[in-house]
Amino acid sequence: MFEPVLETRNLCKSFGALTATDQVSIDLRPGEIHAVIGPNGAGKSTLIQQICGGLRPDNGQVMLLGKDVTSASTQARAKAGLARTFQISALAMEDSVLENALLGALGASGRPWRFWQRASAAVDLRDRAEAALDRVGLLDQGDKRCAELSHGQRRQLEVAVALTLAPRAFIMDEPMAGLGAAGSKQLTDLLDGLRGQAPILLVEHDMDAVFALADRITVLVSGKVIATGPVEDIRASGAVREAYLGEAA
Amino acid sequence: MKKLMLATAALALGVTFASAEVKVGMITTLSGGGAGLGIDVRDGFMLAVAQSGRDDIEVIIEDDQRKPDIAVQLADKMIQSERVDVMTGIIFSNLAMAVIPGATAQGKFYLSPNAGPSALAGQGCHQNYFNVAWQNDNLHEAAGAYAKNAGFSNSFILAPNYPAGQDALTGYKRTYEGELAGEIFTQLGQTDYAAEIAQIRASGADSVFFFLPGGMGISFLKQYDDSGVDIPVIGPAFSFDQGILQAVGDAALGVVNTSQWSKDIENPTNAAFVESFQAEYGRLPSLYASQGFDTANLLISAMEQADVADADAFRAALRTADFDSTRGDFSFGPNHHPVQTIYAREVVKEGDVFTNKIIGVALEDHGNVYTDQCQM
Amino acid sequence: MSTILIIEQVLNGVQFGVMLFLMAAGLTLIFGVMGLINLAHGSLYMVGAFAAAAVAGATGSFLLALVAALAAAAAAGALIEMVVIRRLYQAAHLDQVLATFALILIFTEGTRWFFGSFPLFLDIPDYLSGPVTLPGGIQYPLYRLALIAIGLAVGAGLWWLIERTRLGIQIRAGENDREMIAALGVDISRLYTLVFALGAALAGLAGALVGAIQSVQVGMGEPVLILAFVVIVIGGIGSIRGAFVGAILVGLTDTLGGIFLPGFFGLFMAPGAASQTGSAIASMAIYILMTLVLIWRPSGLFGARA
Amino acid sequence: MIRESYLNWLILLGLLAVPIWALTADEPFTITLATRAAILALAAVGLNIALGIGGLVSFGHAMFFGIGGYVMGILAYHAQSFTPLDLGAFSIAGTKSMPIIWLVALILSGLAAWIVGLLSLRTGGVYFIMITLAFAQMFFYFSISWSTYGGEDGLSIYVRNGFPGLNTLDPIQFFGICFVLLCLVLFLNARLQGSPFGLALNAARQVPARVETVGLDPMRIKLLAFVISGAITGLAGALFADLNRFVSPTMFSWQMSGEFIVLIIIGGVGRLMGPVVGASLFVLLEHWLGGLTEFWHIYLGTILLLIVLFARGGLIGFLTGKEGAHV
Repeated sequence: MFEPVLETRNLCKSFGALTATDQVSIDLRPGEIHAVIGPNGAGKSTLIQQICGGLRPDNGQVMLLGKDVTSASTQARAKAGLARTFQISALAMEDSVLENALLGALGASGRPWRFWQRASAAVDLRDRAEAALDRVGLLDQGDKRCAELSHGQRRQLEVAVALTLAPRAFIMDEPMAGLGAAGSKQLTDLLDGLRGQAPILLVEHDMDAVFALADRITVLVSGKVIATGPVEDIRASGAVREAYLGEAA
Repeated sequence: MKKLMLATAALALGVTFASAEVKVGMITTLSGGGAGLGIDVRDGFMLAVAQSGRDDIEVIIEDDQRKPDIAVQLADKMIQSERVDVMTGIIFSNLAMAVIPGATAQGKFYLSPNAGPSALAGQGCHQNYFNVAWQNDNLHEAAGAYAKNAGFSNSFILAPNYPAGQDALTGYKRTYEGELAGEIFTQLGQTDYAAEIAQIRASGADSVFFFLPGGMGISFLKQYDDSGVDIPVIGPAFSFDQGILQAVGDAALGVVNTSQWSKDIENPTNAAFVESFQAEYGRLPSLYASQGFDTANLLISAMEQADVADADAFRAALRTADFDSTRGDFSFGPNHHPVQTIYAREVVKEGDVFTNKIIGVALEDHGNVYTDQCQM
Repeated sequence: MSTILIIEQVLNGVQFGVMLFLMAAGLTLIFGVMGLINLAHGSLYMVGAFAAAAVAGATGSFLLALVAALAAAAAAGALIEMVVIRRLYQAAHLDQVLATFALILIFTEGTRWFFGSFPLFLDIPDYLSGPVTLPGGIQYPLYRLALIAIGLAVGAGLWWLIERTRLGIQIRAGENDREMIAALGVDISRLYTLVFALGAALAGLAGALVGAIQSVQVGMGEPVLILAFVVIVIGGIGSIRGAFVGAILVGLTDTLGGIFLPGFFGLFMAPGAASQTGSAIASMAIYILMTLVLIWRPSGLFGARA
Repeated sequence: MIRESYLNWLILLGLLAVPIWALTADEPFTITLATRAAILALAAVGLNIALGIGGLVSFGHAMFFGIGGYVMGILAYHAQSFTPLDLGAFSIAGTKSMPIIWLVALILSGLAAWIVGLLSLRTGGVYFIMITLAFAQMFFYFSISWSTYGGEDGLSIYVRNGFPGLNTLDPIQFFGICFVLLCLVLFLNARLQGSPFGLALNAARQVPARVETVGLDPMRIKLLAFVISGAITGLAGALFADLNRFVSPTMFSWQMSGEFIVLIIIGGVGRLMGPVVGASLFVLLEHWLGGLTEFWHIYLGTILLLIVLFARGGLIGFLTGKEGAHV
């Protein structure tokens, strides 16, 4: 039995009368891709926010590498090894592709107070950024402004920035959103190769990608975990079909 | 900027000029809120220059926008580029403080047609600096003296919280000898005085002294009039000059104010000034116009006695103040500030126009208290 | 300090606040609906006051003067909206700031060019002049009571307009979602012109009402503009209710601060120095208030967006 | 269309050429005007670091400008009156030495920026604009009633402060000092913009959420930028006071803050040379239009309007054919 890399314990969060997450306990184990699925409004975004530090849970805990990070800031969690990608690309659109990757490398280096050196000439940053870009296949696009990238390339850059952090766990918020079949396929292959580097908590609507990638699946409906387990079990579960897959089909 | 050279005025009179011998740099406020004062000083000054018929005065006029940094910059320009001999025109004390020390230190003469901050009358006095209007405290001292003579013994006094305001209250208290029912510093630029008026009402004062120049005074008087408080009000002439009175209206009627000039001072110079100013500009002259007029005449009188290139002789000529002032008797004290009579006036209505009428003398041949601190 | 005096000062504070509300309501409405930072709002206040003074001078009627103020300010507002502002909705906030700053310059000097450099006369009508005696023996100027009443009436009218009318629905929709009201078939550019003119008319009304007890002069709008911004920031930008609460708060703070702070410092300082220090702090009071509010609630008392 | 880097050099050379021409043509006042432009540009360069790169629209930078001005005024006042500056526990002598005044101005205005930034950065958007304005207004009203140092009348320094080896009263030498400082700060700004810190700051303006998730604190980054920005504007304030040999509360006024913003927008937000172009043009217009008519503000206003409406991205954006330094 492996110690989970990331674990939530009974996370509760409500906004007024609306309960967004209700006693959510999930874990992420080394080497796996753990997909979280559920209909719109199931609480997936709220869950990610609580894991990454954007929202403070009303109750419950977030454990990262065995440490309680429930009240840690977003930056502290990032430093502790959590890397997240955004559902809507959060990239510095005016900057170049390389600069976006350099930003990640800068965060990883932990030394942002450098005022004199050129960022692109800082060897430590550049190596790390280029390695990440290479990994996602954007190395040759380094000088392009981010705003000029295609949608698919932006999704790849999101992953590249996360990679520069050399994280202990990835949190990916609908990385396939808005991608066509070809783009989905390409990104699926990329993510498939990442699990060896660090486990991925994957929130995703694209069921093809989920079933292609996930080792385990958790189904979230109305803030509650209604099922969790290996892919086959979920696929077979009547409750899930009824609550979710039936509805989606 | 505004090269309103004499040429403009002169061409109208059909006179042609040889080369100018005295170059005057006038920095005054011609745009924005305080523009009315600067325009009056300018018009009074230019009227005197035109009437003298002299062809050897060139006046360069610039607008300081009431900003100290602009005024300093213009002064630099006048001194460095235009190479003026004499400077004049500044209305506001804070601008005067910014410009005058530097100008006199560079050997220029400065004739102040309005501002007379105490620092320049005392320790900061300079042999090349002459004030042709008043030391800032003068009219307030006169108000205090008037209050004392009128038998007031419990005054409520107020002024904005800035140096000229603080000087005003100090000046009033210097000559007034009674009790104070209250002493308030308002905000500079304040427009609503309801709170202060309520305090006045509650204070049991027998008189109110206020120094609130410009729009502040208009607001105060209108609100005071409307409040139903009928304690007599005294103020310096600044809130009762010809430009402002029409905007105050009935609210100012009967208010006593102190001034070294009034259009009904009886002497030939003044009568001619009032008439010609009205003919030239189509409005009654104000206190500021008279000061501008006197400043120009002082300059002209000195030019008749000495060459501006000979600074010592020119200075001596200025010091004699040998000109006919619109105020009647006029001379300079040892610190080059006026020694003059200050009158108490009352606001009256002549036909449709609000104006002032002299009701008595507040201080006779009055100088200022800073002479001892001045070492030239 | 007597109770009567304190009550009188509270009335003064409320009256000041109510006038600020007229300014602030237009400003916050324009920001809420169009997302525009309108620095030229103070100029519309000035336009109202000058129009009122001119018409009162010509006709002698204060009511006509008020109508003229409303009309002139609304017309000026509609004009600048159609000529300048309309081109700037898509632009960055900073461009709007520069453009409306330029409008201040044009309006200020234009007014001086047209009306001259000397203040204009505008007086309280006879039927509203003089003090009245309130219960408890408080003597208070009738005109100021009228100002409070007019301000409250306008506030109520605004509430009715926004909560109860078709136009109000459109305005509220516009605050939330520009695209949506366009999709609903509302003529957006007409709505914007209308809202802008409405805000301008309120500013013009305030200018005329206040002009009667203050001085009608060039540049009178800028100090009020800054105060109005303080008000809407305290209240939360875009919120009419916030503007009202903010205006009253600022009015009371300013008035009561000016009264009590010198007295407070008088407890342990010489009278002259106390008065000076007290009034120095009093002049900073509303800014201190605003800072405290923003530190406590970064988007104002009733602000939705940060 | 011109490449921005060429244009930048051209602008700098232009600003240098004017006073040199004026020197040969014996037009000392033109040198003073150029000095004024250089100092205003310096102040706006300071603001541009916060506003242009960091997206922090400060409507209160006059606060730092004024602090720099009063540092100069107070130190020089005590030096010229030979009275020590009493700070309660200890007292220090005044000074007429520019480098010391600059250092104190940098430190104090930076410190003020740190405190103000700490409190203001909790807010955003229009609230940030207004809270910075509020702080500046506090300084403004305080300085008006602070009678020790002249209150509203301000404080006159009779002789310009000294710089070792130079005659600062000579207009061209004083211009030289200001120009060199401007170039130094521009160079620093250029380095900063390309540095790792600049990268982080630039990103903190565009996507603060991203900056957080890579483990950096956008608040601290913005705060530091605000401090650097305030310190530079403070330095400009000390120079401006020395140019005029005078300080007054107007240096704290909101119109001053507004003017800095206007300078930046005229030139182009976030452009390295935007403030220089803006300040030069502004001083030029002020001088030239003022000579034409008493009502020159109308024309100035109209020109500014035309710039906003037809030269998006400021003059540099217009000349280089690129609308935004960003976007």
